[in-house]
Amino acid sequence: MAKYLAKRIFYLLLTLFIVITITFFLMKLLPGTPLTNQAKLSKSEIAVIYQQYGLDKPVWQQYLSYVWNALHGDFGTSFQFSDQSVSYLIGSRIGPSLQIGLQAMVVGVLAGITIGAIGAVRQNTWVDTTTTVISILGISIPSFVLAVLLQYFLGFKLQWFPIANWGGFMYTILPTLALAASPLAESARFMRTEMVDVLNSDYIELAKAKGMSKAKVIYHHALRNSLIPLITVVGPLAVGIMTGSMVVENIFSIPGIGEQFVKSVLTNDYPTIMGLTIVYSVMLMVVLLITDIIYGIVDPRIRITGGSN
Amino acid sequence: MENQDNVLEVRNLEINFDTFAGTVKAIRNVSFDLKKGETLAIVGESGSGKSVTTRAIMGLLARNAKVANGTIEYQDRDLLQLSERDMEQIRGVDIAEIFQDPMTSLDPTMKIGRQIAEPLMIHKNMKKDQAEAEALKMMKLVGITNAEDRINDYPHQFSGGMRQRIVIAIALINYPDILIADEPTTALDVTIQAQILHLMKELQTKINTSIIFITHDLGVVAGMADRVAVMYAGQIVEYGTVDEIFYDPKHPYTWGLLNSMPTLDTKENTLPSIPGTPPDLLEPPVGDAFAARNQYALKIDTQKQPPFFKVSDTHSAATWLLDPRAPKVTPPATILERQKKYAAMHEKAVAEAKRAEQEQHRSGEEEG
Amino acid sequence: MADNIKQPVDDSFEPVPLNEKQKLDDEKIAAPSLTFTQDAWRRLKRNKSAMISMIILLVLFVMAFSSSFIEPHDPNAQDPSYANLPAKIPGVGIPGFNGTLKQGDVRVDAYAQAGVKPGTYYVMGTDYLGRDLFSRVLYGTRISLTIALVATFFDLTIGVAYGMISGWKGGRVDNLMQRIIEIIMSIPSLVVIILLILILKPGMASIIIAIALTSWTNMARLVRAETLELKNQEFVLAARTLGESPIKIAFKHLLPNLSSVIIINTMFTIPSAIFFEALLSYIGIGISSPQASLGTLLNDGQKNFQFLPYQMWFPAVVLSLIMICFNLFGDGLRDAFDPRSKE
Amino acid sequence: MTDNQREKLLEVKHLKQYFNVGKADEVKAVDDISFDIYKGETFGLVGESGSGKTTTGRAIIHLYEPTAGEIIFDGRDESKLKSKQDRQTFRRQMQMIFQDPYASLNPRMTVKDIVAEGIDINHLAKDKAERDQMVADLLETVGLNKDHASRYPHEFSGGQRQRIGIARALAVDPSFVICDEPISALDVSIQAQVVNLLKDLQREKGLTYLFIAHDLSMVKYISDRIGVMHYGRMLEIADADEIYAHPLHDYTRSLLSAVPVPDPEFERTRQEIPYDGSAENDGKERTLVEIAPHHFVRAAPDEIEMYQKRAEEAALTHS
Amino acid sequence: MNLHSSWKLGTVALASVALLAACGSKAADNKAKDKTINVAEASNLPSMDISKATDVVSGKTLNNTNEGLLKFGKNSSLHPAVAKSWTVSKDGKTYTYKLRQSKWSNGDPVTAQDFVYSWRRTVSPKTASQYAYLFDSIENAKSISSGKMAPSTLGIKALDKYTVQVKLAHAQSYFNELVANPEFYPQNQRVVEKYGKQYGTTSSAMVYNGPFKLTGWTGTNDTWTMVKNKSYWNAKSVKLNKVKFWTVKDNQTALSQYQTGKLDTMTLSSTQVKQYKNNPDYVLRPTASTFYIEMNEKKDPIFKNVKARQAISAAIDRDQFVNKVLADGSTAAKGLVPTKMQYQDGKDFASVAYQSGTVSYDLTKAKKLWQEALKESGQSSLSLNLLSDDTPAGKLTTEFLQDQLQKLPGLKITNQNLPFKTRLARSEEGNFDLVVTAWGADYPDASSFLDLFAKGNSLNNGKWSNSEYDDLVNKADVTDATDKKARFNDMVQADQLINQQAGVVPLYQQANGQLVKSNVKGIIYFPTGAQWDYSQAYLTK
Repeated sequence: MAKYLAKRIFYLLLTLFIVITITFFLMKLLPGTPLTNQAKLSKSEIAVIYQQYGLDKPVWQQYLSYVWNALHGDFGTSFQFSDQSVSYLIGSRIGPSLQIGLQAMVVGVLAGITIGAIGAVRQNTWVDTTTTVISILGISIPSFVLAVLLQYFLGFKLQWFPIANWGGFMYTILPTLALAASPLAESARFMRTEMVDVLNSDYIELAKAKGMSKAKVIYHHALRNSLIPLITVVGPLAVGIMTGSMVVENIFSIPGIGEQFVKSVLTNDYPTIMGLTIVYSVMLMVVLLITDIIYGIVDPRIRITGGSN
Repeated sequence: MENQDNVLEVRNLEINFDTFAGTVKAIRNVSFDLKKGETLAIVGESGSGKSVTTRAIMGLLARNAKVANGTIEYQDRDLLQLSERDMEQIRGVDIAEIFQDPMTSLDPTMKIGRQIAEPLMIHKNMKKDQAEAEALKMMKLVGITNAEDRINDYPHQFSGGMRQRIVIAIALINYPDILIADEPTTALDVTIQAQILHLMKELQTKINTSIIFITHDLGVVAGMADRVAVMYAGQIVEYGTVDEIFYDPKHPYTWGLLNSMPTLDTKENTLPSIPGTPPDLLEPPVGDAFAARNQYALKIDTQKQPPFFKVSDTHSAATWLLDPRAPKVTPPATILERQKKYAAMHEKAVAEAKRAEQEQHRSGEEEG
Repeated sequence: MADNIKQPVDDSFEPVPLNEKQKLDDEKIAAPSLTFTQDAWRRLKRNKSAMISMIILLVLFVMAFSSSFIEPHDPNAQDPSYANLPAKIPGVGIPGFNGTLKQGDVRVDAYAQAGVKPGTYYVMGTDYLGRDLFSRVLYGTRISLTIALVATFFDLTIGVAYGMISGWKGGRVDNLMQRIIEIIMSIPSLVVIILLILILKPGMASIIIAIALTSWTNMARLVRAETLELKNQEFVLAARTLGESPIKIAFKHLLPNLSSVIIINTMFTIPSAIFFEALLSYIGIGISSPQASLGTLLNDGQKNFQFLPYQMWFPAVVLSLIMICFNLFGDGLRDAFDPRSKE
Repeated sequence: MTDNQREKLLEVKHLKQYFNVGKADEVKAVDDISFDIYKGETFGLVGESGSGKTTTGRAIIHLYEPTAGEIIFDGRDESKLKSKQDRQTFRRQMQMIFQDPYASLNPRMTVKDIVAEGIDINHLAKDKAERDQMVADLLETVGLNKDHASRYPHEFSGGQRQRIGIARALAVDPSFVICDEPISALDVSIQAQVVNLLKDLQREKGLTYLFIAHDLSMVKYISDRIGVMHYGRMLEIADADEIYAHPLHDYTRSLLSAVPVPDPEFERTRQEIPYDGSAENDGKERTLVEIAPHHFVRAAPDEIEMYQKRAEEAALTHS
Repeated sequence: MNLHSSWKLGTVALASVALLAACGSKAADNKAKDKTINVAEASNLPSMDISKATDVVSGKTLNNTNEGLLKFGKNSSLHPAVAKSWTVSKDGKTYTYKLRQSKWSNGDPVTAQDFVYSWRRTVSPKTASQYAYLFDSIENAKSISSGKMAPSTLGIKALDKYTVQVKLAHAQSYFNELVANPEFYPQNQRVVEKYGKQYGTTSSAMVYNGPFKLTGWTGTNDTWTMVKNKSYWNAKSVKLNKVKFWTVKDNQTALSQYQTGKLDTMTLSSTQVKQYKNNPDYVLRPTASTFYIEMNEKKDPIFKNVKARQAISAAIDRDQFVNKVLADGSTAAKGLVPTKMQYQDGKDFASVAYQSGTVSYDLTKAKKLWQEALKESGQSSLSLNLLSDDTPAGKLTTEFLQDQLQKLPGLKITNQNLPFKTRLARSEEGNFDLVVTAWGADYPDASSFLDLFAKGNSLNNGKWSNSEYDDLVNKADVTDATDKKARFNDMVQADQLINQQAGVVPLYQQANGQLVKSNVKGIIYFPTGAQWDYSQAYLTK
C-alpha cells in the first residue's frame, strides 16, 4: 500500500510539475500586463511594477522561481487585486466552492444511484423510461439555463430560497441543485448500465437460486457490485462539477473560485488564472487518487498491495 | 404424483422464446421423472434445451421465455403455477443448483463464508455467526483445505476447482431434495473435473439428494448417472438406465454421439461422425428432428414425429426404427461391440445371480 | 407413454435414398443474410425513442444546414426599431405566440407598439437588434453543429489513432501514451479550453481546436481498451499469422470492429462539444458576433429571462432537444451494437 | 523407423516464453522446453489450462518474440528471418487454426474475404475470378458450399465456423499447421466432423500438425506422438500409444486416470491417481531423458533409475 | 467501508434536503430600523490603498470612507472637506489649504503631514502608482515619478500642522477639482508603515477619516460593509448606520434581488432599462464619459483623409443606437466632450461646442464621402477590423457598428471583442483598424478629453494630429491657464475642430440607469471620479 501510494504521489507531483510548466508557458504566450494604463506611467514606474511581479527577469528565471514558489503554494500576486497574493485569494474563496461542490456531488450521486438502480430493476418498464428521461434531461439542459430557471421559479417567484449570495445553508440549496443535475444524470446512467449488467450476471442467478427474494438479491448482491465501479466515475463527475461551478457561482453570486476563474479570464488576471488552473488540477488529481484508493479498498479483487504479487 | 419414488415429475413441458425472428420452440413436449436419490443425466448438444429445462424447474427462466404447456410437479405442487414468493421458499432449500462457470457464479465482492451461509440465513433464519459456523462445516465437507483461514477470503483468491467446491457448498448447505448441476465441470480441467465429480458422488450418498446432471460429455455421464435422458432439438429422444443407454442404445442419435467419441482405444482411421448441424428451432422440421442427419432415416421420419417405443421398463426411444414395420438396421460396429459387452456383462450378472441363488439354495438345503 | 398414433402408410418405412438425404442436410442457412450493420439497424429500428431522436436530428440538421434557403429573414439583418419583439405566429392566439408581451402588469401588443407593418410575423420573435430570432436559432444551430462536428472529426482522428497505436503497441509505448493522457485528463478540460482560447483568441476556429484538443482523450481511452481486447482476439492473431501488415490489420480488422465504440462515443462527444461551446459563450469567450451559436443565443436570452423569456426559451429548447436526441440516439446505438442485447 | 529416416520439420530448442519480464507479475508461461516435430506427423501437445501449450504454439508461429531459445523450422531459425520475402514465405508455410470459432473470424467480414485474406496478402490470385474460384474450392474442401461465401460468420454454427477457419489456414497452402484446441469449443457430434476433416486434409496434402488439446482421448486419436506439458514445462514425450499404454511420469498417469470414459462399467471401477505438483519445484535440476526408446521423461539424474524401472514394469505388464 | 450504511445515510440526506426546501426562507429583515442600505456592485473591491487603487469600486469606497482636502457635491460643485478654506496665488501656481482639526478612525489627528506623506508616496516610483500622472502639474512631480528626483522634492509642504501648501509647475485652473479625487487623499504614515505590504488589503489594515469605516472586507470577498465612522468630523450629518455592498455579477440576479427587497439600489442592464424607464424607482445617472471610435491612421493611411473619417462618422445612426439598441439611458454624443460635466456661466460646455452636422447621421453623405476617399486612396474595397471590449455593451456596439459601417461601399468589417486589458494593449500597440474606446473624465474639465489628442499624448491611439488643434489645447493649458473665459473658448474651439475633422468619431455619452428604492434618499452622484457619496443618504419611513 505504502509503495503504491508513494508511486501514485510521485506521478501526481510529476503531473503537477508538467501542469505548472504548461500553464506557465501558455500564459507567457499571452499579451497583457498587470498595468491598466501603461501609457500614463513613467519608465521607472513600469520597471517597479514589473519587478513587483517578477516580470523583469528572463523567462527561464521567472519559470524556475514560479515552479519553486508554486510548489510552496505561492502563485504570485494577482493582477486584478493589486496587493493580494493569489494563494490568499484562492484560499479565501475555495470554501464556498468546495461546499457546494461536495453537496452537489453527494446529492447528485445519491439521487443518481437511486434513480439508476430503480431504472435497472424495473428495466424496460415505464419506471425505467421515466428514470431515463430524468437522467437525460439532467445532462441535456445546460447548467446555466437550469440555474436561471431554478433561481427564477424557486427563488424569485416562490421565494423558497434566497436568490443569490452567500450566507448559510439556505443559500447553498439552489446552486447545489443546479450543480447536482449533471452528476445525478451521469451517475444514474452509469448506475443503470452497471446494474443491468450485474443483474444479468451468473452470481445474481446463483443468488436467486439460493431462494433470495428479489429485494434481497438487489440489496445484498446487485447494489454493492454496481456501486463499486461507480467510484471510478467520481473523478469525471468532479470535473463536471468544477466546470459547472464557474457558471453557477456566477449566477448565484457565490464568492467561490469558479466565479473567480471566469472573472480572472475576463480581466486577464494571469497569475490568478495560473494559480486556479493548478488548484483545479490538484483537486482533480487528488479526487482521482482518492477514488482509486477507495476503489482498491472497496473492491476485494484489486486490493492494493505492496505490489509483490 | 404417479409414482411415490419420484421427487419430481416433468410432464409435457413446452417452452418458447420470443425473439425478433420469431418464436423459438426451445422445449418441445419434454417429460421425465426424477427418482429419489438417483442421478438423472440429461445429455445433449448446446441448444438442445437441457439448460432451459432446468431453468424452468428453478423458476428462473429468461424474460422472453414463455411456458406454453406442461407441469413440473414437486411435492404435489406444480412449480410452474407457484408465485414468485413460493418459489423463493423452494429454491435453495428443496431445489438447489450448481452453475457451469465457477469463475463468474460467485459474488466477487462478498466473502465466501457469507455466501455459503446466506441460504441458511434466508431460509433457516439463522444469525450470521451461526450460519457461518455451519458454512465452515460445509466447506470442510466439500474439501476446502484450511477452511478456517479461508472463510473470510474472496472468490478471486480461489482456483476454479475450489470455487466450484464453494458453489457446491452453497447448493448443498440446506441439504436439498434436488440438486441441479448444469454442466458443473465443463469449465474445469480433467483432473479437477475428476475431483469434483468424485466429490459430488460422495456427497450425494451423504446428503441423499437427487441430482439432475446436465452435460454434453458422455464420459462424465457414464461415471455419474443412474439414468440418462438424451435430448435433441428440444426433445428427449431416448431415456433409460445408464447401462441401457451406453450398452444398448436404440436411437440413431445416441449411436452417433457414442460413436463420435474416440476412446483411448479407438484405432479407426476415420471417426464416425454425425454429419450436418442441428436444426433451427425457429422452424423445427416436420417429423423426426434428427432425420436430416440420420443415416438410417426412413421416409416416415420426414413426415411424422416418432412416438416413444418402449424397449424395457426403464428404456424408451423415440425413433421409427423401433416400429415393428421398420426394416431391421444394423447399428454401427462400435454399438454392436457395446451390445456384446453388455450381453457379456448381463450373462455374467445372470450367472452370478444364479450362482448366488444356487449358493443360497445350497445353504438352505444344508440348513434344511 | 402414449402410442395412439395413426398408423402411417406402410411404404414410408423405407430408408430415405442417399440422394434425397443430401437434400435434407446441405447446411443451408434459412435466416436472411444480415450484415452486422443491418442487424444493428434492425435492433435500432425497434427502439422507438432512438428512432424519433434520429428523425428529429435529421430534421434539425436539414433545417440548420439548408437554412440559408429557408430562413424567413437574414439572420444578421438588423432592424433596431423592431428589437425585442415577442413571437408571433399567424393564426395563433396563445399568449407567448401572438406578439403580445407583459410590460409591467399589462399585456401589450409589442408589434403595434413598435409600429410593425401588419402581416409581418416573427415566429420566434426578434432579438435586441431586431434580428429574426427564428433565423438566428437556425443559424446558431448550424454553427453549434458545425463546431461540434468539426471538433468531433478531430476527436475521431486524433483519439482513434492515438488509442489504436497505444493499444496495439502495448508495453512501454502504451504506458507512456497513457501517462500523457492521464496528465491531460488531470486538468479539467474546460480550464484547458479556456486557456487555449485565451491564447488562440476567441472565435470559431479556436473553439473547435480547443474542444478537439481536449475531448479526444476519452475516445483514445475507449479505443485503446477495445484495441487491447481486439488485438488478442483470434481473428487478429489469424491475420498476423497470415502475415498481414499492422496498418492493414488496423484498417481491415480493428477499425470495423471498433466502429460501434467509435460511433457511440461520437454520439456523446457531439453534444458535449455543443455544451462546451455554450458554456464558453456564457463565460463570454465563445463565438463572436454577428456569428451566433446556440450558446451565445442562450447567453443573450438568459440576461433578459424575466422580461423576454422567449429569447432564452427558444434556443434552450432547441439546444436541449439536440442534447436529448443525441443522447437517446447514442443510447439506442449502444444497445443496437451491443451483441449482448440480442434477443 | 529411426530418427535418420524421419525428417525434422520443426525443432524447438530450449524455448522460454516469459511475460512481464522483470516485473512483479512475471509469468513463465513456457519454461525451457525442447521437442521436434517430424514431417507428416501429428504431434499432440496436452496439458491443463495454464500449462503453456497455447503459448508454445503461438511462440512457434511467431506471434510472440521468444524470451530465449531457438525455433528452427525447415532448417532455418525463425528469429533470424530478416528479409520480408523470407518472412512471407515462412508465414505461408506455417498456419494456425484457432480455438474459439466465434472469436477467430472477424464478424465484420464476409466468409469470402476471411478465406481470401491469405490469398490477398500473398497475391496468390491474379484476378477476382481466380480469387473467387480459389475461395469456392477451399470452401468445398472443408465441406461448405460456395453460396456460403457471401455470408457473415455469425450466421454459421460453431462447427461450420471452425471449418471456415481451416479453409483460411489452407488458403496459403501451408505445410505445417498448428491446431490450437480446434475442437474444444465444439459439441461432441461436431468434434468428430472437424477431426475427420483435419485427418483427411493431412492425408491429401501431406500436412504436419501440432495438435494442441486438453481432451486426451481426441489427442490420442489424432496424434502420432504426444508431449505432456505442465506448468510451462514438458514432462513427457512419447509415441501416442506408448504414452497411453505406459505413462511414466506421475503427472501423465494422473492425467490419464482422470479422463472420463463413456463406459459405465469402466467408470464404476475407475481409480484416479492424484498428483502433487509441488514435487516438480523441489529445486532439482531436471531435463528430458530418454527412458525407453523414443520415450522421454523429465527427470532429475537420481530419478532416472526409478523411471527406467517403471518402464520395464510397464513393458512386462502390458505388451 | 460499509456501503449499506452510507446508502441509508444518503437517503436521509436527500430527505432532509427536500424537507428544507419545503420550509423555505422568508426572513425579511427590517432594514429601515438598522438604517442600512444594500447596494449591488458589479465587481469586487480590489484595493483600498489610496496610492494604488485604480478601479471604480475602490474609488467609490475610498470616497465614502476617506476624505481629502475638498469634496464634490451635487453637479460636481466643490465643497470644503478636511480643508476649511484655501487660497490661490495670483499666478495660479501656489495653493494653500487650511485644515480643520479632524481625526482618523484610530484616533490620530489628520494633519498636513498626512497629505504630504500621501502625495509623496503616490508620486514615488517605488510605489508605482498607476495614477501618479494626475500629480504631473505639481512641481517636480514628473521628475520624481521618472526617478530623476527624490520624492521629498515634490511641491507640497506642511507649513504647520494644519496648513498645506502646494506649488504647481504651471498654472492649472482645475487643480481643486483634481484635489477632490481619492488619489489626493491623506494617508496616515504610521498605519501605512505598520501594515507594510498588507496596507489597504483588508478592511482592518487601513484607517479612515471619512464618513464611514469599512468592515467585513477580507480583500477578496464579495460583500463588504461601510459603517458610520464616529470619529468623522461631521459624523452628526451622517444618517445611515450601514451601507452594505454585494457583488452580483449577473444582472438578472441583481434585479431579482432588488425586486425581492434584498437590494436597495442597483444598476440596470439595457433591456432592464427598457422595462423600468417609467418606474418611479428609476434614476438616470449620466457619466462624464464618451465612447468614440479611433481610426488607425498609421496602419490604414486612408484615414489620413478627412473624408474617410467623416464618412465613418456620418454612417452611424447614433440616435437609433442609443435609443433602440443600447437603450440603457445613454445619449448620443454631441461631440468629444460629454454634457453635464463642465459649465461656464451656467452654460454646458458640450451645448456651447455643439455644431449640427458634425456628429450626425447622414448615410447618403457618408457613402459619397467614402466613395471619394476610396477613390483618392486608389482602393475599391477595404476590409477592416473593429476592436472593442468583450463586455455586453462592447459586443452590442460592435454588432451594431458592423451593420452600419458595412453600408459604406466596399467596406467589410470584422468584429473583435477582447478583454479590457488585451484590448487596451492592442490599441496602444496600434494593432487595430478601428477601435471603440471610452474615456471617463478624471476631473470635471474638458481638458481631460481634449488633451488626449494633443501632440505627444500616448493615449492618442489613432495618431490623428492637427497643429491647429495642438495650438488651441496648448493655449488652454498654458497661455490662458488662469483666464477662465479665454480658456473655455479655446477648448470649445478645439472640441469643434476635432469633431469637424472627425479626428475621432464620438458615439455616445454613457449613462447608468439605476433603480433606487423610493425610501432611499440623498445619495449624491457626480459624473466624474468616485461618482457616489452616501454620506448624506437617509431612509424615509
